[in-house]
Amino acid sequence: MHVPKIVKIKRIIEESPTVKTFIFDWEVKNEIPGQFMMVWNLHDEKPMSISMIDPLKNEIGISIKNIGEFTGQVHELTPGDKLGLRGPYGRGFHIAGSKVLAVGGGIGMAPIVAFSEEASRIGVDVHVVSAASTMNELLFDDRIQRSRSKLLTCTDDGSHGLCGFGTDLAEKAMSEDDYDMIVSCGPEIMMKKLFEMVEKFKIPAQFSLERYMKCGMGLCGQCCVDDLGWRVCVEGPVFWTDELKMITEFGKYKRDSSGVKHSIS
Amino acid sequence: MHVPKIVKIKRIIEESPTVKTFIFDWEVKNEIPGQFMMVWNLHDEKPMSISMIDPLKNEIGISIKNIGEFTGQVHELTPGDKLGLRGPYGRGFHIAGSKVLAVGGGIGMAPIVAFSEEASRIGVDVHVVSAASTMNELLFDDRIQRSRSKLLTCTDDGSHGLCGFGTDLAEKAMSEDDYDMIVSCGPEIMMKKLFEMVEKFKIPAQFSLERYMKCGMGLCGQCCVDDLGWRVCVEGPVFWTDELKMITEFGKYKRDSSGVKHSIS
Amino acid sequence: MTILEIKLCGIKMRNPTMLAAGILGSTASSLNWAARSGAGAVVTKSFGLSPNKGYANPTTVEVTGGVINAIGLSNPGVDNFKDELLKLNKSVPAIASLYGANPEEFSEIATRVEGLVDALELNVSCPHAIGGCGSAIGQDPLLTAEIVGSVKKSVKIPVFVKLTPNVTDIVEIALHARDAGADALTMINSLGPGMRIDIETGKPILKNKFGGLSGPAIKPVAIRCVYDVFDSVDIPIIGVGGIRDHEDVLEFLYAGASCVQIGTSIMYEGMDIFGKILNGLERFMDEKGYGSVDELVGIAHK
Amino acid sequence: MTILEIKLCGIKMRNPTMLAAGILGSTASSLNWAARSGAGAVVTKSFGLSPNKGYANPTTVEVTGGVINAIGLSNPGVDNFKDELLKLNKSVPAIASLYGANPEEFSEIATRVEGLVDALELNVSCPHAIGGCGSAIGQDPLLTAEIVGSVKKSVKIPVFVKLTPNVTDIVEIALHARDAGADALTMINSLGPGMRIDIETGKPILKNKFGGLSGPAIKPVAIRCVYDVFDSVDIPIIGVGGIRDHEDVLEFLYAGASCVQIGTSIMYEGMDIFGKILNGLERFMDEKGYGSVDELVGIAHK
Ligand SMILES: Cc1cc2nc3c(=O)[nH]c(=O)nc-3n(C[C@H](O)[C@H](O)[C@H](O)COP(=O)(O)OP(=O)(O)OC[C@H]3O[C@@H](n4cnc5c(N)ncnc54)[C@H](O)[C@@H]3O)c2cc1C
Ligand SMILES: Cc1cc2nc3c(=O)[nH]c(=O)nc-3n(C[C@H](O)[C@H](O)[C@H](O)COP(=O)(O)OP(=O)(O)OC[C@H]3O[C@@H](n4cnc5c(N)ncnc54)[C@H](O)[C@@H]3O)c2cc1C
Ligand SMILES: Cc1cc2nc3c(=O)[nH]c(=O)nc-3n(C[C@H](O)[C@H](O)[C@H](O)COP(=O)(O)O)c2cc1C
Ligand SMILES: Cc1cc2nc3c(=O)[nH]c(=O)nc-3n(C[C@H](O)[C@H](O)[C@H](O)COP(=O)(O)O)c2cc1C
Ligand code: FES
Ligand code: FES
Repeated sequence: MHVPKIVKIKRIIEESPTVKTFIFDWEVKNEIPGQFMMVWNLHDEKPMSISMIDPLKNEIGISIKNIGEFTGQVHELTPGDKLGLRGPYGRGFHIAGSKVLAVGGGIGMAPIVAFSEEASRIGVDVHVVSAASTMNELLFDDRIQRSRSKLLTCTDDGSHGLCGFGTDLAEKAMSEDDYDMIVSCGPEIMMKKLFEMVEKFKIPAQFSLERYMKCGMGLCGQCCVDDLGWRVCVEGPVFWTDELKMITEFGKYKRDSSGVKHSIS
Repeated sequence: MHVPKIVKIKRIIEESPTVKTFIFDWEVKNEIPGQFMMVWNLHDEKPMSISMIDPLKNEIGISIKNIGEFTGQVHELTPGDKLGLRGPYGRGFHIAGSKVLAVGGGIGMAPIVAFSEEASRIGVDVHVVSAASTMNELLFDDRIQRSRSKLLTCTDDGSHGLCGFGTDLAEKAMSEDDYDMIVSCGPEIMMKKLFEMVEKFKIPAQFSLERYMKCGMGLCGQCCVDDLGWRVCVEGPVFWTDELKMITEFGKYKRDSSGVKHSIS
Repeated sequence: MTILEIKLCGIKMRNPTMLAAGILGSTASSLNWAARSGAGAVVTKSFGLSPNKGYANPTTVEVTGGVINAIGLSNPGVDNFKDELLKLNKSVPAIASLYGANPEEFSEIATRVEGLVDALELNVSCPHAIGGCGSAIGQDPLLTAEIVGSVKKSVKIPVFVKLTPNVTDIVEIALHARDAGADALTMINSLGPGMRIDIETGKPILKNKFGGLSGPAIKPVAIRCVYDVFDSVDIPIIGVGGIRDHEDVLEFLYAGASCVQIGTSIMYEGMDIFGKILNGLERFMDEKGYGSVDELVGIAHK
Repeated sequence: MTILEIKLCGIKMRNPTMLAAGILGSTASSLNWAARSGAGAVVTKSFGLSPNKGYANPTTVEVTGGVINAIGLSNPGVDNFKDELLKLNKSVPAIASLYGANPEEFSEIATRVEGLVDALELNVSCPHAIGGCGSAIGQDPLLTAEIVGSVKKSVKIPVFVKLTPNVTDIVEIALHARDAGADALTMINSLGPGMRIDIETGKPILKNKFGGLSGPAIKPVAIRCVYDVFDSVDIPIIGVGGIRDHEDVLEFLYAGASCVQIGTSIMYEGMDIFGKILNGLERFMDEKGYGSVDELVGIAHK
């Protein structure tokens, strides 16, 4: 049933000045990195990627960047406070290949860290490119290192790791190493650049898209993308490059809650 | 779903001047002798016991005595005509014991023949008392004999078998033989007498009751019996003597379609 | 006294559940059975002045999330039904559901049974009644008021009025019933009406062609009706429509119902449904620290 | 020409199914996707004069047998929507669903899009529209007639009117729409409205508190509405409400619908639902020896 289940916040981890991870007790069935939850704070409901899946302790986590009204409200909550969760929704990352490059930018690291943990657990050699604007916005370093994935970091201001964008670091990695597959989540301009790169390197890749979501369950059409009309909430949010080639609006524009288009820049 | 399934009449067997058996293709799952179907002839819908269950050929049959408008209409149908069936409904006969006496009176033989076939098949030694008003109203002789049950017949007018009532013949059988259990279906006055008899002989017994039915699915309350309020369509139509002792109206009265009581005589 | 006990229009009930009208309520025996099974009160099948066979079969057919029925208010008439009322074991309050064609008929029946029951429920909302007896009344605010007024003048016991959701504005009808003196409102009677057509033959399955929709499928509408009326009418509401478990009961209480009735789900769960729901409700209240059902009523409006 | 082909108000459709308004109909891309998936025609999301964000989330929640939704008619406004209409691949007829607050608004929008679509569907029946745009109109026979009349005067393409079941008498509304010039009637918009309350917090889940009920749960009511209106109104009926398989489609045709729309069940079955239904329908007609869909229409009345 597509109905929010009320859960209590179990722990909150301050990941950075703007990002918090909220952990819940949750009976893990087949939650997959790249899938998302619809999160209801009793006022509004928004999509959030699953950033942590612990099938042993039966916990999941979501990591939220404070950028507006809703995310601001959620950031004010404390352990014991209630949220409504429904999901998991959408199609997550397909884990394939034995050496994988995972590229996350900003809060896009949320599904990427979950992916790197899950993939490492089953023996995949994961290299993670973690990109942020500045050092103390770099997310999940410790979890990535603990998962035995290789961590490559970069910051826009050079305060940590390579000075530059995630795409620069990813390009470096791709020229130095042979990857079977790439997965990525982050700002769409970053992913657009990465998309062109993987085309050049001829590496299969999956990208996680964000579009405005209302129902999350494939009904309202708010998240449909041109030209095929696919629903990001059901057919996505993760797409292979083959599919992305038919999503002509990728990297160009997205629609807001009334359906008006806004260009991506 | 409690929805009539339209089936075509496959064969019709004329059992007697007033009784016909209608056979249908039907995926037999766990239909049990003593259970009934709601039979819709596209005008009215009435309860009818399952009189034949063939799990190999996937067929079931119902046997209908022509006594009024509905039964008259169904008697006019020919093979290929459609009826709507829903069911099976109710609790059938529990097969128990190694030597069982099955007592049927008139059209009450319908579930009894199904019982004797089923019980014989699993190795129970079944003796059947088949009672009718007159010889050519005796039902299902051939099937009972084929099932290797022992057939005892009687008619009110003595035209075949013992001259007398089913209860007389049953009493004779009970005094001559040791039965582990009795099952019965027929006119309620017959069953009432048999009920008193088995009390005397201290033999466990099950009786199949008829009450006016509308929904057949336990909702409308039309078939509820005093004093416990049980629904004949769900808790019945088959009851053990223990249960019958609490059905105080048994043998006394029944209600019609408006709920008005009529005494049984 | 347990935490489930409530008082409805002065009537003490051991818990906030009732058997809904017309489900297994045609005999004292089945009403007593519901009481033995845990119901906090029982409502009879609706009865009228004279015996009524109702419609021919099929009178019920299942649909997604419930059933549609056109029983047609079959009942043995008030005089025969009085015999049943006399046999009620009185372990819980009994409510007589009445129907009629006009104010006089309603009052006549009400007077005849007043001494035998704890309250009356006026069924002005059956969506498949014969001869203008049912929702034809409940869809007309003035006629509803007239009938309620007439019955209120005739009897002293509390009078509940059962409303149909099949109107453009249920609040308007509720206000008229209240103004005419209704002591409580029961909401909702079956919805629609609806129809189911057989695919093979093209025939509407019910003999009456259409019938009222009941069961879990109608719960969202019932909840909304209760919620809306709670906001504008100050008499108790008895919630009914699609209840299958204790969470459904909570939803009705939160919306503003003081207590609830259970009907169609007995088809799925049997009479045990009352026991199961009461256990669930008591456990929930205990866990959350609620001391009485009243504390739950109307929470969704806060 | 296949046996599934029909003609509706002069518009040729390759089969009698349409995508219902508001389900995945906000972009040309998704409308084209429905067409590629088999839909015989597509209806857009309802749009109005100016961009509308609709209600905040939660805008949808599942219930037994369907969902309740209060999307609130979010749309980018007619001017932006014209860009979408221009991108329709035109492989199947396209129907623009419009809403407005008064006759002038309806006519204005209708005129602006007339050249881009094959027909209009007037949404006077949304149960959760802002500012009197939705069922507030469709519950008023005179206002409905006024709007239909006004649009009919403004455009030459066929005008369908989509009715709400949330009225005391849908036949009355249907007759008024017909008399005002409606070319066809679409029935039904979502029902109720309904509400779902969260058990843990006591809060209505939808931001707008209540929303329209859709999905299999409402099918019996939709079938009855189509059946009733077919008896009294002589223009084509487009049936909608709860269709999930080809048997449901047959039920609507038998009741009197000339064709059908499919909405909520896409949530259960995905876009493949059109292909599955068309296969089922064609197989059924073939087995029974039907030569055209028209032969199925209204069978339940015989
Ligand atoms: C599949 C998916 C996964 C996401 N995962 C995460 C995550 O793990 N962590 C995280 O912090 N954020 C995530 N987001 C983005 C998050 O949903 C928005 O940032 C958030 O809704 C902003 O809400 P706000 O009120 O704080 O800001 P607002 O000021 O309301 O919005 C800021 C921007 O967020 C986007 N947004 C707002 N509402 C929605 C909505 N209902 N659906 C989609 N986008 C919206 C719009 O682009 C908007 O311009 C995800 C989005 C999607 C679609
Ligand atoms: C559980 C059960 C199993 C039955 N099995 C058989 C069977 O195998 N074969 C058979 O021929 N008959 C069976 N009957 C009886 C059968 O249902 C009725 O005889 C039949 O409905 C009479 O219909 P009619 O229109 O022909 O006669 P009517 O003239 O309408 O009725 C004659 C009598 O049949 C009974 N009856 C009528 N309608 C119903 C009803 N809806 N429910 C119950 N009783 C009714 C009443 O006692 C009535 O007085 C069974 C009844 C029940 C309750
Ligand atoms: C078979 C059946 C018979 C009913 N008979 C009556 C009746 O006689 N009087 C009445 O007021 N309501 C009657 N109802 C309506 C119920 O009391 C109740 O209002 C409705 O079914 C919704 O509740 P539910 O979903 O729990 O069944 C009947 C409903 C059913 C299913
Ligand atoms: C999410 C959602 C949005 C809808 N939006 C509209 C709309 O914009 N205009 C309209 O006329 N109907 C709208 N409807 C109603 C549907 O078109 C349809 O009439 C109703 O849902 C019943 O059909 P169904 O059960 O197949 O969904 C919407 C329904 C849903 C579920
Ligand atoms: S958010 Fe509604 S279809 Fe994707
Ligand atoms: S026939 Fe309706 S309850 Fe038994």
